[in-house]
Amino acid sequence: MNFLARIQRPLGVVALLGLAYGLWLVFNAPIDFQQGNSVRILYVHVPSAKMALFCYLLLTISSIFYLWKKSETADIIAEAAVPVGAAFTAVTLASGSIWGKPMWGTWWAWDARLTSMLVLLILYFGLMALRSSLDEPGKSAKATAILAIIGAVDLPIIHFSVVWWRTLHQPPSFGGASGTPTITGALLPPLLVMALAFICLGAYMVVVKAREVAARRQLEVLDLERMENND
Amino acid sequence: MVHLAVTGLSHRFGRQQVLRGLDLTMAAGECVVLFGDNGSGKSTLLTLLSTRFAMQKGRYLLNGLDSADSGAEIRERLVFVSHNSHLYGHLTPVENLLFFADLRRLQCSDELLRETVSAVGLGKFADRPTRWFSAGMKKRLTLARVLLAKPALLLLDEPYSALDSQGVEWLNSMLNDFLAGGGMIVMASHDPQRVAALKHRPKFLQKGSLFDSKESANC
Amino acid sequence: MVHLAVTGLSHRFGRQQVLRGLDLTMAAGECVVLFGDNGSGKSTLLTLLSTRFAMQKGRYLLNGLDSADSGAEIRERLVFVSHNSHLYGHLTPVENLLFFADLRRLQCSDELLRETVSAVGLGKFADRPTRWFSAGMKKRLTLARVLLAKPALLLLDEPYSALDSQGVEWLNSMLNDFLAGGGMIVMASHDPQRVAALKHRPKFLQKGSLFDSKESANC
Amino acid sequence: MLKAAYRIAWKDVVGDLRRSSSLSSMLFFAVAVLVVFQAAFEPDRQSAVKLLPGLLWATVLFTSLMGLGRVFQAEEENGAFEGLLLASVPRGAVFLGKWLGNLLLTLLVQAMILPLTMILFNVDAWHVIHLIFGVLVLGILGLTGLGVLLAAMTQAARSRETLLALLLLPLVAPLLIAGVQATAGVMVVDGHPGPWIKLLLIFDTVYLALAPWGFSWLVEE
Amino acid sequence: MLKAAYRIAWKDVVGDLRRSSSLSSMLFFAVAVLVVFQAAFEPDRQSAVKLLPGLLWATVLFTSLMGLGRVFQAEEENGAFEGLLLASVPRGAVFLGKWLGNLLLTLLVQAMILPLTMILFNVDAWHVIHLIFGVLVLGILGLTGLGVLLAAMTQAARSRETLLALLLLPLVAPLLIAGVQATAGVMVVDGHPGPWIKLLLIFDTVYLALAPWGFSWLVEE
Ligand code: HEM
Ligand SMILES: Nc1ncnc2c1ncn2[C@@H]1O[C@H](COP(=O)(O)OP(=O)(O)OP(=O)(O)O)[C@@H](O)[C@H]1O
Ligand SMILES: Nc1ncnc2c1ncn2[C@@H]1O[C@H](COP(=O)(O)OP(=O)(O)OP(=O)(O)O)[C@@H](O)[C@H]1O
Ligand SMILES: [Mg+2]
Ligand SMILES: [Mg+2]
Repeated sequence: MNFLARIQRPLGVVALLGLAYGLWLVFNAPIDFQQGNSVRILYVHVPSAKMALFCYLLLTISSIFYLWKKSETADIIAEAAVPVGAAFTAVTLASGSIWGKPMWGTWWAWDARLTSMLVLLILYFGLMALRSSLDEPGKSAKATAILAIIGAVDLPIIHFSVVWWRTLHQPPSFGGASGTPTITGALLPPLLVMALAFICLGAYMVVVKAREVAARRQLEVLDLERMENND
Repeated sequence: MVHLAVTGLSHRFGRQQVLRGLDLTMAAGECVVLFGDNGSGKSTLLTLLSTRFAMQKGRYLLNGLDSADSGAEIRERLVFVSHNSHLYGHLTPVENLLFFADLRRLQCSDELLRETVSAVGLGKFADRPTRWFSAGMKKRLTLARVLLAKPALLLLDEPYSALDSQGVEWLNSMLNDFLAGGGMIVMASHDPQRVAALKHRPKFLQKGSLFDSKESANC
Repeated sequence: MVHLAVTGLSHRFGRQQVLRGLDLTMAAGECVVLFGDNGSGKSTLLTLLSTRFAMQKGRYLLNGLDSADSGAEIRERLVFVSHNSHLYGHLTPVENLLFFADLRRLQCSDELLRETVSAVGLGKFADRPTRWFSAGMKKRLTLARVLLAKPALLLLDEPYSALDSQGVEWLNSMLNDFLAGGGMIVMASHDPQRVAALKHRPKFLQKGSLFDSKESANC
Repeated sequence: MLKAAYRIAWKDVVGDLRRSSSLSSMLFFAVAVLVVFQAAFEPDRQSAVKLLPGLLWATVLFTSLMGLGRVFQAEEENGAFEGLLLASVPRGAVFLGKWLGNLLLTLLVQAMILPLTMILFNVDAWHVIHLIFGVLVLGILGLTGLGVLLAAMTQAARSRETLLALLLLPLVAPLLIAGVQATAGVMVVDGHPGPWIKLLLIFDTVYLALAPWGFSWLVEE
Repeated sequence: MLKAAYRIAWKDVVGDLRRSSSLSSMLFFAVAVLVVFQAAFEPDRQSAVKLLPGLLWATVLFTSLMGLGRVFQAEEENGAFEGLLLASVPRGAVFLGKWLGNLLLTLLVQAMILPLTMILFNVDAWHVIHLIFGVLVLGILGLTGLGVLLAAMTQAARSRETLLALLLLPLVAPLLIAGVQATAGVMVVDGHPGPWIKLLLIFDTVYLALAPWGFSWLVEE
């Protein structure tokens, strides 16, 4: 926790600077022929999609760690990763929808990637609901950890959906099997900067949330001790 | 003046006749303790006095109110502490008491509720869901209702079970105060020692009727 | 030879520390009775001894079996009569006992089951669903399991509650036989008078530890 | 009497909503149901319009039954149902409270499902959405009324369980059919929902008149 | 160990058949859904064939959800769940027993629903009915496995039924899709159900491998 306290501020600063620089790059990047201005959504959409998946990965790993080592820190990180992941998932869905309107002519289509991403959002909310509605101490952490691990089957589905099924959605741009880079060289630098900024932003959010969770738990202990001393 | 009068009360569950023409009269400030074997019908009798079931046979008057047509008024004047705690596991003690008070249309401030919770020794746990309370803690909370409602008649089904020795002392002093204030108590118990601290009239329930002593019951 | 040994047992629910480094050793044929205030952790201790929860801290050996790796073997050697009756309301007493026996892989003939049901005074009710049983009848049926399973360790949480005086006598003689046969008992109770009929070692649970007498507990 | 009914409903609904993320979990429950329907039927635009009434009513039925399964769940734990009946309010008030709670929850879920269905299935019926919702409300009134009574039956009685299904089905089927037809009638320009809505109203009146009476009779043992 | 599992399943199934509580409510619900859809679509023969797989799977899913809400109902009454965990069998056996009981009930309901649907919707697929049922069984295996685990998880939760649905529906969505597609593939002459059945098998294996493990973790407090 001490470590988290120390890195919180630097992370925030770097995220802010990165976002500012990234956005500056984005608005100075060349406009795509076919896509026009809407291509700029890419720079939000892709990094937030990656972060949504990454947060779930973090959640899965810390859940396994919690069940295995009974480490409370792992549980705190797991609890913190959920709302952050949900936020990024929501941003991905929203930016994708906004982008979809000019590109595909519809806000929403039921293709494999979109559906599996929606499922991810439901999962995130399910995890939050489960944790808050089990009031037996200890049980909620364990139950959410188990559920998170089972829910991880959705990750490969999201990631490989564009390969496994014929979808509306773009196939992977980096090192795709087809080998045709859909992202041109000029688009790459702002994307990389934005990606780095989003990573810092995500880390910052998780750290803030984790410290809040830890503080809340600490407070409960103090509360109990105070009441015990009052006897 | 007679305040509670039961005459010719019979009750059966399916084919099993549990109470057979039972009579009981009580005056204000009196305490009747029901003794009897397991399954003899003590809880059934208390439940009938609470008007939870409609009576199958017989007549029951409380303070002049007839259960046949004023069930709701009778219920308003009594508190029944049964084997079941009637607590909602997901609510805290304060919320449970508030719900109880609302159902009885009592006006209770939050402070009063908290004081009551503290009075039964649960101050520390006032804001935790009751599902995980220990048996005695639940019992204490159930008894706290009596403090709120100030009823005319108190029906207690084995109130001492699960209470620790301080709890028993507290309960007995509370009940003595209650009796002194003119309240009536009908209690079922298996524990003559603990009841001894109360001025009471023992009654023995056997074969569906009440007897004044164990001897007369056995013959 | 020491048959039961608990060392350094701690347990907390969420942030509430209930047991703090508690020790207990027992030999065959011994009976330990736990006294303590409501909410002091008696039931929690019994539940831990039943291996229903995994232990958070400490070590627990029964007949040389370590709870850390032989939970199922330990469970096979004990019967836990808790606050809850564990009965299925839609099954009859005989069916309930049969289910219990099957879970423990005991071979019980229908006759044996019926005899056991009669032995606890429920012969008349052997084929009625238990949901509508009285509190004492449920308790008797719960205790009937002990007769079937013949365990090495008996964990009893307030076994006397709801039993009538004959029931208490029956239970005490059954427990005395059990101890004479080399069984061990850990019991939680609020009732020193009733336990008096048993040769036992009292223990007082306070602030998460066990004390030999009430005095030492208070200081 | 109303105070007590309100209290019971409050405990079931507000008590539920205030704590935790109940509201958002209901919303996402609704979304999940739609994902399932999408996966099952894969409707295109045209068939979606035809499917809509059926989907809506199937979810009404499902959510209200699901709610009904737990109407008395909170009361089961420590014999709290007995506690309710010991209240000095008439038994009708207890019924009213339980019914209101269930009604509110079902309506809430339905209010989320309806627009979501229209968005996700691309059905353009926004100009009649209030009518559709109105029809749903009409159906839900009767359905939950009857449902709470039957839930109480299964809770209080010994083996009336079978009775539940046997009774509820023939009673509810006509209501559901009327609801589906009325919804379909409302959605198209030249529909004639009138008679079906009348039928819905008749069912509502009958069920809501009978249910409290049946409830009091039932628990009076 | 198997004996104990069998006993637990036996108690649930026989006890249930005797009281016929969840069986009848599941059946009731399924039939009501069929009535709703029949009223909504009044499908002609052709569209009925197209609808059938989705309809079957939607009813499978929702009826089993209704059943799952009650898996541990019998155990709630007197803390009997604790009693199960005190048995000297491994916790996996407890899970197995509960799962088997639920599986049997769901299969029973489904075995009644399938011919009923085909009659109601006038679908002539009697010659492949065994194949359709086989596909349903495959899906139900994984569905109930995961479902029983989630039911155990949400047992003590507030608004349990919504939560259960909220958690289960997204997780089984892929299974549902595979099931619908496989059923459709089985029903037509030149269908290719192969890959979808493989997918079903994969999900069955994953869920049935994870569920007992998760259950043991969960109750090992
Ligand atoms: C609501 C709609 C949408 C959702 C839920 C969505 C979801 C996602 C997800 C989850 C990823 C990351 C995949 C991974 O890393 O495995 C992604 C990447 C991407 N999306 Fe979308 N998307 C949506 C709409 C769109 C639209 C309309 C476009 C453009 C026409 C688009 C273009 C891209 C591109 C170019 C990538 C990067 C490809 C890659 O690296 O794999 N998306 N999207
Ligand atoms: N709701 C019911 N339906 C059917 N039978 C019942 C019901 N309630 C009680 N009984 C039966 O009535 C008899 C008396 O039960 P009751 O609970 O009144 O006994 P009790 O005197 O309170 O016993 P205990 O001392 O064990 O609490 C029992 O045989 C019981 O099985
Ligand atoms: N499963 C649980 N989850 C959370 N807290 C619990 C749980 N079980 C018990 N507790 C808490 O632990 C404390 C000890 O409870 P326990 O039931 O062991 O007390 P006890 O000594 O048996 O009391 P009693 O004499 O009233 O039966 C109580 O404060 C209770 O609220
Ligand atoms: Mg009794
Ligand atoms: Mg206890």
